[in-house]
Amino acid sequence: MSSIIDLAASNLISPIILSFALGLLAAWARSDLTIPEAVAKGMSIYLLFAIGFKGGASVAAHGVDAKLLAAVGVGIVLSFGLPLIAFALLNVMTKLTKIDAAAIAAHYGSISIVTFVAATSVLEGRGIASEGYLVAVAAAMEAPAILSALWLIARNGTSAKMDDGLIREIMLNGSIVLLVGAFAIGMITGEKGLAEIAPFIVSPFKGVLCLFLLDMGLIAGRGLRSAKGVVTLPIVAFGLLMPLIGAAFGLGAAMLIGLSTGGALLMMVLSASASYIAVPAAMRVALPQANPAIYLTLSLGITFPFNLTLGIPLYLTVAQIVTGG
Amino acid sequence: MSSIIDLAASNLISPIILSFALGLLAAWARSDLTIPEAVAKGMSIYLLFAIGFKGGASVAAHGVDAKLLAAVGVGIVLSFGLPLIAFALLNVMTKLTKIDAAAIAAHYGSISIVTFVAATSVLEGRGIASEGYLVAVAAAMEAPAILSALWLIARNGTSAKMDDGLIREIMLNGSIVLLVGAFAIGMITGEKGLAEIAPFIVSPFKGVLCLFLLDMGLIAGRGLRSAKGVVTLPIVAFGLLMPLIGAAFGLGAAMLIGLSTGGALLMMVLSASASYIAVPAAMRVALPQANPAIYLTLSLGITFPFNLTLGIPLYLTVAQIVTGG
Amino acid sequence: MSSIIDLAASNLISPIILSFALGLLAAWARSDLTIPEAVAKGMSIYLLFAIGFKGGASVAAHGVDAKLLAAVGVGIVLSFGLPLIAFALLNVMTKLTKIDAAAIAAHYGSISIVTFVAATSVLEGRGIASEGYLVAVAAAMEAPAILSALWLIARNGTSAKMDDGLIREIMLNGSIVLLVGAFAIGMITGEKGLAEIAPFIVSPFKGVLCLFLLDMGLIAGRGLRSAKGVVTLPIVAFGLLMPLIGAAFGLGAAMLIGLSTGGALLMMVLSASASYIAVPAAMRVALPQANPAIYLTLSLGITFPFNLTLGIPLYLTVAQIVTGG
Amino acid sequence: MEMHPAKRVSIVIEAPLESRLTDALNNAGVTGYTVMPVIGGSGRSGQWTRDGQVGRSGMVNVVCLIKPDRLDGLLEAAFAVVEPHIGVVSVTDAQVLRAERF
Amino acid sequence: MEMHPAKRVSIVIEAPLESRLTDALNNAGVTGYTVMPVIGGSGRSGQWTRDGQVGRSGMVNVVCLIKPDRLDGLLEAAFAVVEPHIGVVSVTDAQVLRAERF
Amino acid sequence: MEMHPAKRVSIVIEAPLESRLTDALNNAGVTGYTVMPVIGGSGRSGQWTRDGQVGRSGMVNVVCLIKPDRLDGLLEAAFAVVEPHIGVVSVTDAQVLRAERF
Ligand SMILES: Nc1ncnc2c1ncn2[C@@H]1O[C@H](COP(=O)(O)O)[C@@H](O)[C@H]1O
Ligand SMILES: Nc1ncnc2c1ncn2[C@@H]1O[C@H](COP(=O)(O)O)[C@@H](O)[C@H]1O
Ligand SMILES: Nc1ncnc2c1ncn2[C@@H]1O[C@H](COP(=O)(O)O)[C@@H](O)[C@H]1O
Ligand code: NA
Ligand code: NA
Ligand code: NA
Repeated sequence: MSSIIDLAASNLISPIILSFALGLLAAWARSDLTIPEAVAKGMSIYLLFAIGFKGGASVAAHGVDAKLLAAVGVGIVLSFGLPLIAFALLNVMTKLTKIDAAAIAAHYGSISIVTFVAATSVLEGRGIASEGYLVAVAAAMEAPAILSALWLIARNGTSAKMDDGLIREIMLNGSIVLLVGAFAIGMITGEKGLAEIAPFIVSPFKGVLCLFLLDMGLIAGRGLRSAKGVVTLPIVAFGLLMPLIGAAFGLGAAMLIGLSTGGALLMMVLSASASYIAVPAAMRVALPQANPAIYLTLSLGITFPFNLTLGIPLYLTVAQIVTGG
Repeated sequence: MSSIIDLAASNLISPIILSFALGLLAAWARSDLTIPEAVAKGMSIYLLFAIGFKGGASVAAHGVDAKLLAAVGVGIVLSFGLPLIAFALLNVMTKLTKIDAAAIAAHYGSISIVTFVAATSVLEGRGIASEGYLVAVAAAMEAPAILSALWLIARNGTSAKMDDGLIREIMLNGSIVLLVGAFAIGMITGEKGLAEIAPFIVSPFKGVLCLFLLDMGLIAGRGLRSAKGVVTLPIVAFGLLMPLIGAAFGLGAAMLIGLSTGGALLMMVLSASASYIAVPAAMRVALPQANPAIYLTLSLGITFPFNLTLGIPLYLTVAQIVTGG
Repeated sequence: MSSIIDLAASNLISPIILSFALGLLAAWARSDLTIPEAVAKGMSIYLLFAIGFKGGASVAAHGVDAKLLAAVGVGIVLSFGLPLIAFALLNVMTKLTKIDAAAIAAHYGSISIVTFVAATSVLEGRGIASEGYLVAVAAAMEAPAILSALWLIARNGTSAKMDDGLIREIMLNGSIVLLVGAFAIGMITGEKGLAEIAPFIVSPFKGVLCLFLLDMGLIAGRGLRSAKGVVTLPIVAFGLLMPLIGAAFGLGAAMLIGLSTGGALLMMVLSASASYIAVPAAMRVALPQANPAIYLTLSLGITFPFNLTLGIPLYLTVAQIVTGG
Repeated sequence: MEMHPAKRVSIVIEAPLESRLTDALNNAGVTGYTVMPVIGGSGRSGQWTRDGQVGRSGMVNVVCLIKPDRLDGLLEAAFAVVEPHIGVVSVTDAQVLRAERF
Repeated sequence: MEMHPAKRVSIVIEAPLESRLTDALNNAGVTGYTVMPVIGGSGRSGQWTRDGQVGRSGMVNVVCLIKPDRLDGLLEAAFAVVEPHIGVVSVTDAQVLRAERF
Repeated sequence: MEMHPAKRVSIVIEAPLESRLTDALNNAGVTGYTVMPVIGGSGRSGQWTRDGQVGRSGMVNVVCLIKPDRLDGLLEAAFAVVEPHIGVVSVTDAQVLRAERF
């Protein structure tokens, strides 16, 4: 127990977490600090490219593991399955409409790449290895949850606005394409390619992550402030409970395919985290009646900070105990 | 004397100064070279975060000096006091209205963080140490000058548009929040935190500063070109004299609290430099009748280049003589 | 022959080329991946500044070569001359109007700085030296081609919209000013200046180039898709033949002034590549009747990828044989 | 100069729907449109601003100049896209040069 | 489709005053507005452009669609903010869909 | 509040021509204009979008409020610049506050 607290404490005083806290604080104090939209998008492109490339280069270095396919398959199953659990939970715990519940559920089956990145840098800081191909699993888990949520809606009698355009948009979403593409480039060019561009994608990575999390803190903080009336206590409780349930399933999946300690942590984080980029955009098209203030606040204002601060240390401790790492 | 000239010459042929000169030249030749607004804002966020963090980490490394509070206090007094001197001087030297004079005075009590950064990198280049907490002094000096100027206006019978919103905006201005926040993060995470993100905030710092100064040169140059009619010779004289007066007060303050040679230079630079971000925006709200062409041209087109090229070497020589450093 | 194939293959699996391919693919699959305009412009400013500065510093290190002036002179002649050849070729090979032909011709006399940069990094990867002043030649070759094309139009009886404003805009184009300015700064501050900002302009350079080429791939891919009807087979053939002709002339020029193997490659690349920034903008002003879909698709969608993938290895092999390097 | 009457239709809509809207406009026989950025706003669904966006998609303003007799067709096509979503449609009388283009 | 008459008010104002203006509009009972970016302009106070801004705050364009009978209230509220500042206010007749929103 | 009739002229034109257009407007005695960004569009010369631009120059929207009796002069000046280029000119009736400015 004390090791969790130690871990959480040392996690909390990292520049990354403190940058997020600074953003929250600045938003709460209504400072006019903002990061231009183009710069925020530029940083997220950088992070996706770097994390994808490094994952691919690591796969190239360690050989294509037989587990890669298993992990991707399990990830897809989780992404389809977790929304069903989230939906059931929301119906029990809250008074939200079916449509709002389904929209939220989609977010929890999908993933937050920044939470994944933060977990990776905790692992690096502790010198714990992990499977490079989990980046591919992350990409594979982005989209299925959306289809799952739309199916829930259809089953409940309301029709969502599904069309071919939407499916293509979801599957070829910019962030999926960039992550998978950079992963492929990393795999093809391997360690040699990585060495060429490491001064760009490795050395300054953590610093960029700080500024990006500052921006996320600003947005989460502003969202929380303006969503006060909308997000009730039971909804908040869901936002703290669901990541734990997701992490448990992620851990089970990791054991099933025999991932390392680091890999188990990342699988837990993928399952525990909620999307705040791809899914919200898809929901605005497919489920326009769902209230974006609820799902964005939950995913970005509750679950994201929870995972970032307490979740990751907790999951790591559990993963270490269970995998004996 | 020859040492000042040497210093000035070696200062003038640094990439930083030459980048500024390139911007001035390009603007003067009416080239269409521009840096997108979002990129310029992104660079200024980077510079503030980096300078704040490094200051905080340096304080963490050297222990919280008893002089920290004294320096902040003296900085606040200077920021309140220098506008009174500037205002008196402008009334004697120029024919500007009270409102224009007060608006200009506010700029000279506040500070230019880029001038501060340029002075820091001159110190680094010469291996001269300075107190890390001067970053906090810089933040503390941004706002008081604005209140001082508004008081001058009220005393002169014109009423400025002061409201609670404005005071909050001034104090929680994005650049103050970022500078203070990054300073706090640097203090909390210390040398360890700095080591983690040094490849982002330390190594490429000077290069980013070059591009930022290129942009400042472009803006200063375009401003000078379009302000030809407005800025008379006595106004220009003020823009060259006032930094010298400010620097003298800064030196006095530094001696009073016993700063090192490097610290004395930075205190002189803070006092000598004029704001071109926080104060202009506040003036547009509080003193809309004041002419922005005058105060922006003075601060960005006259005083900033003067400090950057001749001021810093001059102040450093004086600081070395007086502190015996 | 097999060495060309080896070289081409090893060139093709570099992160730079694969990033371009990823962009093409994403555009072809109609992914919504985009790089914000401000970020793309920011990266191009970075690349121009870095390449200019490094060229200047290299000239400072090796002394100002007597050949510098000769090379610049020859570059200007090539930039004036190549459009005449391109124009004649287009009239023979295609059914384009004189105006479209002249507009395309202007692009081929001018240069693509990213192709130049890519060639530089191939040279670096192989440890082959080149003359730093070729950056100045690149800058000198940007504009003359435009005048050449306008002369062609005037001779053919149509009047182009030429005015003093346009000539100044062309000569003081942002990218020329930045390239020449950074070159000058590099020359003045030399190796010492380079050392100061190398962590910004040298180490991360290749990584930035990857993201920039990703963007170029996206734009080229989208252009190709929407230009299907406009760009006929003979036009495509021109887009593949003209770079070979240009490269031949470039090689001749390099031999004439006695450039090194690396220098010869760069001279070939400058002659073989086609502009896609300065010239298109000038054409919209001077030859508004010319169809931008044709010249942009040719330059960005045909010639640029050809040079990037097959051209550079081919030219390098030829340069090595001819110069005995 | 000779001017021709036209209608200027302005549609403020969420960015993820932009391509659906412009497809609908094209299908309704519109010959052109201009897309302009929006940096913030307020309405029944609350206040928002574009700065530092992650996860919020923002809005765009699609402006379309058309011959008056085509207005109804355009509005019906646009409304089918906009109706279930947040967003605002307004129409202004205008005059255009070069009528042959519309 | 059924359209309802409305007024389209466009206010070009310095960016630091945006929140003061929108607060005033909200207090005047406006139900919504859209903020659009401005990249440059020219007027009695000279010419300016937004590129590479440091220290110059730029302007924004706040656009508001309202029921015609609310125009006077809105203009008075807006004018109180705009009056001492540089900026331009213009009003156009418009038609809107979904009148219940305004 | 007292309003004064005015014309609102909106000119969508390629960015490289912006300064030529605003020079022409100034020469035609215009007292001010506002430049607004355009992020994409479609017309006879095809569809385009501003994102990730390299080599494509994009368009801008120059908006000008003027006294009605100056409309013809302005349109002639603008048309001379716009005519050989792609772009669209539209005019709307408007009302302005502070007429002394126009
Ligand atoms: N009365 C209005 N005038 C101008 N824009 C509006 C108005 N109402 C709504 N909008 C815009 O439409 C968006 C969505 O409005 P709503 O659907 O009411 O939430 C807002 O964020 C504004 O950008
Ligand atoms: N006649 C006009 N038409 C359109 N915009 C104008 C006009 N006059 C002024 N503006 C805009 O309002 C800003 C301030 O104008 P002014 O208060 O006259 O300096 C200018 O920078 C323009 O963006
Ligand atoms: N009917 C229209 N309504 C609004 N904007 C238009 C229209 N037609 C053209 N445009 C704009 O003007 C640009 C050039 O049009 P064009 O000259 O027809 O290619 C387009 O890209 C649009 O931004
Ligand atoms: Na998840
Ligand atoms: Na000062
Ligand atoms: Na060429």
